[in-house]
Amino acid sequence: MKIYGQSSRRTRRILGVTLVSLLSFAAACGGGSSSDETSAPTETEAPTDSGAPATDAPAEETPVAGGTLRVGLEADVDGLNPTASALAVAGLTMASAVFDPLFTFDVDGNAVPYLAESIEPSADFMVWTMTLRAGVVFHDGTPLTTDAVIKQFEITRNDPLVGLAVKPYYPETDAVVKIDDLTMEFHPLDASQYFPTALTAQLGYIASPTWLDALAADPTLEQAPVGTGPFQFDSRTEDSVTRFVRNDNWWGTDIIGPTYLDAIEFFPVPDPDTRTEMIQNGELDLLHTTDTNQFQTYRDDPKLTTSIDENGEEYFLMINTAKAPFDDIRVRQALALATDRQGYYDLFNAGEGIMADQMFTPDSQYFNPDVKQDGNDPAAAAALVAEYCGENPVDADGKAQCTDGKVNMEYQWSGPSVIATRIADFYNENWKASFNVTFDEQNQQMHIQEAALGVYNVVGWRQFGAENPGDDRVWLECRNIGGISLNWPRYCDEARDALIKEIANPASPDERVGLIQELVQNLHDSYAYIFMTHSSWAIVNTDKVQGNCDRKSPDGNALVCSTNGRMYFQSTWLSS
Amino acid sequence: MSATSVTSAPEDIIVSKKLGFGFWLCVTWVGLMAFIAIFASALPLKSPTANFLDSARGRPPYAPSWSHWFGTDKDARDVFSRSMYGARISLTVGFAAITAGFLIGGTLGVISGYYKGWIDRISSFGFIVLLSFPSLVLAILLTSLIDRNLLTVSMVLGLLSIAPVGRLARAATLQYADREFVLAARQIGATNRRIIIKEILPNVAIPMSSLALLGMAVAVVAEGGLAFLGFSVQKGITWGGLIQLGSDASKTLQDAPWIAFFPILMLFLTVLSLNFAGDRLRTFFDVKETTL
Amino acid sequence: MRYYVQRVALAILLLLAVSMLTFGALNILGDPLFNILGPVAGDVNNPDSIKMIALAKKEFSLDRSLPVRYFIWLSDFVRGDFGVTFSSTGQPPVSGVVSERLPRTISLVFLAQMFAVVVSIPWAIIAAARAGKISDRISTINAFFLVAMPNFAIAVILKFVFSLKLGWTPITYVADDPLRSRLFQLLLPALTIGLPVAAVYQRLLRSDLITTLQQDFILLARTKGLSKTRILFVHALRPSLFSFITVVGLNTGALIGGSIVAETVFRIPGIGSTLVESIFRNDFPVVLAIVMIVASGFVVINLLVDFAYTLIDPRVRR
Amino acid sequence: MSQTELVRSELEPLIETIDVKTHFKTPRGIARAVDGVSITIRRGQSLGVVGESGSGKTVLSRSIMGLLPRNGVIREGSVRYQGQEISNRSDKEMQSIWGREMAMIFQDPMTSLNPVMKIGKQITESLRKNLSMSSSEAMAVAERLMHDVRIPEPARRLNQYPHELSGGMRQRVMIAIAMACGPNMLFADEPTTALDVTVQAQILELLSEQKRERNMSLLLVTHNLGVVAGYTDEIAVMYGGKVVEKAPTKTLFADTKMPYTEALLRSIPRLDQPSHSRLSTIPGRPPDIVHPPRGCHFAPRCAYVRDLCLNEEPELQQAASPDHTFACFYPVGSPEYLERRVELTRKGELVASEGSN
Repeated sequence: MKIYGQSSRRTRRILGVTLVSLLSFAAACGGGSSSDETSAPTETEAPTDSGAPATDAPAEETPVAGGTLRVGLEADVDGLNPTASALAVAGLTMASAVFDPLFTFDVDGNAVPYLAESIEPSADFMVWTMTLRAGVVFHDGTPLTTDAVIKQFEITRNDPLVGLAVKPYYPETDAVVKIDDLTMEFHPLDASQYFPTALTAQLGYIASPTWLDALAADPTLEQAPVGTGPFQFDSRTEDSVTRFVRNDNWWGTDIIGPTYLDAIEFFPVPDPDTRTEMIQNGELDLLHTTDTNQFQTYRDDPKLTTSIDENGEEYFLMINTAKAPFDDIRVRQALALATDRQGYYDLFNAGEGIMADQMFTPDSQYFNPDVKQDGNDPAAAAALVAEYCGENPVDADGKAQCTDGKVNMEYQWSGPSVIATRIADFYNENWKASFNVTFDEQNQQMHIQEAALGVYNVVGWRQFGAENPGDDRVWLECRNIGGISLNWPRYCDEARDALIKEIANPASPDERVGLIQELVQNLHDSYAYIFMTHSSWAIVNTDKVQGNCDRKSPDGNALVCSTNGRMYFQSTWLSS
Repeated sequence: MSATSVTSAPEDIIVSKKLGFGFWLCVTWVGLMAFIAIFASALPLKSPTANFLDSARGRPPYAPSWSHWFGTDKDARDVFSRSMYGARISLTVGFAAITAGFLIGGTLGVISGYYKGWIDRISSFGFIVLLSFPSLVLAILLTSLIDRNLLTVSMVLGLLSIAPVGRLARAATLQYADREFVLAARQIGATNRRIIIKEILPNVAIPMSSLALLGMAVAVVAEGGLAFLGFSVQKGITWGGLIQLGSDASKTLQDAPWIAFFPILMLFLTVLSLNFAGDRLRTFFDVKETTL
Repeated sequence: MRYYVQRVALAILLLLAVSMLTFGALNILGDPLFNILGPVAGDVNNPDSIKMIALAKKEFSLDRSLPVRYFIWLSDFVRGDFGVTFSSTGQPPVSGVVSERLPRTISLVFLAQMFAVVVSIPWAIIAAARAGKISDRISTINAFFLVAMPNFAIAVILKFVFSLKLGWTPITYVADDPLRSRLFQLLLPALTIGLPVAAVYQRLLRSDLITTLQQDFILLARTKGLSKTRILFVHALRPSLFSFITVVGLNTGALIGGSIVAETVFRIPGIGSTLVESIFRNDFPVVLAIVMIVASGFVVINLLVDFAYTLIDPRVRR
Repeated sequence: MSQTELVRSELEPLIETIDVKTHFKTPRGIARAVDGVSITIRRGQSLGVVGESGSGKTVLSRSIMGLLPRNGVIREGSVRYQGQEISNRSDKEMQSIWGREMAMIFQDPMTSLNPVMKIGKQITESLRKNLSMSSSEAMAVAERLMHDVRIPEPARRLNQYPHELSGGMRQRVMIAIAMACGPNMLFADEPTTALDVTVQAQILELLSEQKRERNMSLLLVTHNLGVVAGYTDEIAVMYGGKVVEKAPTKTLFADTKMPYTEALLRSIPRLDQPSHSRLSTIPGRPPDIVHPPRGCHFAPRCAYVRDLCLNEEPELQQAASPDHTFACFYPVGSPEYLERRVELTRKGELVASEGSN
């Protein structure tokens, strides 16, 4: 069945996400169409990277094959092309059914081989030798070979957008070198012990080379992905329904285990309320959401099982440090102080989740207890602004930055979105004492474009929350500042870059924790981010959905059942 | 047959040639709204934008209470004062729009009705072109392309009212253009400008003015519609916007209906009053039913 | 005959003007490039980006002058090719989007129009027959209230009462449900936009009927000893329908406008909601196509109304 | 039927009204359109009701037929048809009388025919309703009727719409409609006013001829004494909602009693005058029926007025000749009348008023 939400917006907006997903974790940035960006984790019980088990399937129950799983997603994607499409959480979820990643996370958060059989670093971690699994074929019969992987890598690297997250980390030539049909070498520019995590998401989802060639001729084929996954493409109507059916000669069947579902149908339903109503009406079996307003509803419904994956992204205000007036740290600080973080939490988190002081939740090993996000102090803010405006500063074009003692600024968000507008109003209320706030509601594409091109003052953003904190580097390093920046705030700090290099390659694990906590401090001191809340993903399913946490890697490691809202289906089955 | 003209429609027996109590009631309501719209900030109203959060007790109850007569919305803002302030944009836009419509459309209509010929043909065609867009579609189209502030939104709605107003003015003018007194004026060599101002306008003005209120009602509704779809004045509090905020999520509408319903009530009463008063005026000056 | 030709010619002229206006406005005021390229469009110092921009401009013929583009678009449009949506892949084709969603809007508007007409005519007749009696006054007041109730307000109220409180109607539109349940899902939306219009029709028809009922020929009909019903339906109704029909035609516009609201509130993926989305996505080809289709529909309907005149009023037959 | 019966039915009144009052509620107050009128019409007899506009003649005819709207109207007095009281009957009950017993012809054939209905249907529908004919029968009858009222090529006309016919034609069609069910009583309300002079005569001819053939009674309402002169047995002159003089046609012309009637007689239009010239030659305006003057309603305009006229209202009184009644204190030929006439002639006023016609 096709279900429609109002204004099902394409996720092309999610440039950030594209790149993010390349680096193995998903983040929806820039104010989505639903209230998703306002959420935060709620469960305060012990953290599990794997999220709570989705079902407590009674032991005696044995998996049965068959059935169609109906999944509600927060959005649709432009296409399912790992080399070019913007795969946000929704996209990655669909992709995880048709594609297999080279590596994937086990329950301890380590990247373990999946489509790859093994990987070996050189002593200095500068060369990684990867061996592919033998005898794997794509849905179109093409065999999986080194060439396929290299072809995809090169196409991806040359993509104007997706490539942005790849280019800076590899040499122009010989980034990936073929040894034989199943063996190849990666030559990253930086040493990293954690290199394989880069191959757990979009960059790791290997598509059929035959299909990639065809794509070049006919971009519409993006809609019909061809991978090696446990499910293969059946049909797709954009913004309405995408249907995959079981791939009966999946390579993993003997090694990992059978795939039970006959088919999966993905329904993009941007409106969280509608998604809720649908699963309650039995129109869906499974959904994901970050709308904390819904959490209680789910808990109250006996027919539903909810697992909260609270290792989500952080929601924060992001400041463009390259552009007056926020090139002055006092102004950034003032903005932070003027912001009523408590009020925000009270209003927009429906009593769920926790406020964020930094990119880690208190129960994370990397949490830095000394770092507190300043805020809720209008007086201090006023003082700083007075000081700044006292110098009546002007920007490059000689435009005055203050008007009658207040700093002129623009708050940008992507609309139309009721919740985003409410948030904008709220901030305006916070800031208007010290700032003349202009509202700049942009449609999603424009919003991302302006962020990427650095033509903004302040935006609401969702990011971070990497499985492996080292992978957040793409947002932070100087090298990612350019025409289009992934270092959105355009904040360059050599010391920070050095720190990141070390984190990627620490002498000992404990030292690593210390370094990361140092990074957290550095982030705070830059005042490029005002942390608001930790968002968290709820994965909700009806009681007939079973076994989605019984995934195993070829080597038998137990795997996570969800990653920041991204779901997997290989081991899922439906009880009758 | 004068005798039978006495056996007039039962209608006339009901509608006596008085404006009546209802009319004045409606006028009072509109007046009150206008007053609030103008002096809102001077009145002892809570701030419509403030979030009434209490670090100790959190947010105030959603439901109407002594401190918040119409309850509070999702963002702990006072629905009552917001509904009051909502009158501002809604009425201003409504008024500005219809005024603009009357100035431009009225002038065009009178001129084309008086001079006829090519001026008439062109402007009439212009009117039809404007009328061949469903008005809301045109309004959305235009507002989406501009930077939406009080002025621009009013102008867009004003533009929409040009065609209907213009047509009326033209029709009304045509009735008088060839009347004896006009011809007489021409005979004694009065300039066209003089004739239009001295002879035509006074006659056209009366029936037109009686339609102003109806027109304003239409404009207010249109603004509401735009705001409801998110195409009205940015950063502004308007009834349409409040209604949308209260009804956007089914959950809100179900749990806190007043957030949407109080603004609806205000809007409804205002439009009703404008319509009723306008209708009375129309019958009073007995102007024909129109598709304004 | 000449009359028909003239009217059709005028209609075509109108649509040309409308299309020029829309096309011009959209192309002058908006920049489609970044819908196609995303940030790259703004990355004007990077040679690669510049190359891509040039390419995209060529592909979507954005490098041509406005008039040229207009004629390209027009010639495609009349051939039923509404261009492609501005996206990196240029997919899906607009005609696809439209042909998928237009039927829903049409059925919605049609339902609403049917409802309005079917309700208003008997309502008006009864009211006119009892003109001045209490029942008539009450119904007049009701009509007045309905007219004063903006359709988005009605939508909210209906949704609150029937979907949320009573739970009679679903709040989601399920596109491949069986027709019956789909019609059922269109019920509230149709009411939303149909109710106020019905009231407008009733008020108009009622007053026209009352005027007609004072005509001599009605008196004559009475002297023939015809029954009241026959007089109302056979003698009074038809001559009273002229302005009614015009207004029905004109209000199709209102209904289309209303369908935008209704589709948004009740989450129906018709062209109304698509128009709003596309506007926010700056997806001009879609916007343009929808506006043109809507305007054409509107113009054609009013054309038909003019012709319908000639059918019911022998005096204006040409 | 036997000779005696025939005679009896000839004598027994077909229509009899006793002190009929019809008052309208208006924003200005109560309008006494008809204020106590008693008339009788026998079978086959024709009565002309004459008066200026606003004299209440039209309302009278409609009151008798019971066509006036229910609400906002006060009706008093009794109307008898063939001895039965019909004034208190509901529209529904009247439906059985309308069409087959009574019919009416209206002033303006332009507005009195349904513009969007074919002639044929307009004639046949009453036939089918009242005489329950099949449509084909009805059509045949309709064609004959059209022929009777002298409409050329009736068959074709039946399929035409009113706007395709001339004024005279339409009036004939209306007569045909009225005749359709062979009513006993025909009300003709200014049947010729809207037509031009040449046609007027034809229509009146047609009417009286139909009356004779069908032994109908006719009530002919007009403002023009000239019209009724040739076609009615009896004439009732109405003024301000009252009958002020009533007499057999010849008597009325020969021995006019009421100065008002006299004035009317003077103002009979000549063929050379436009048919619709109203009674402009009687100075002053018709009385205000909402606030009528005290005394004789005509007094303010009467050349022979005296104090008495201004204070008391004259009752209808019997004139010398039988069934001739009039309401005047100083009727034509009375000494006061003559005395005043002499004065006026001396002043030359009368000449002026006479000279005008």
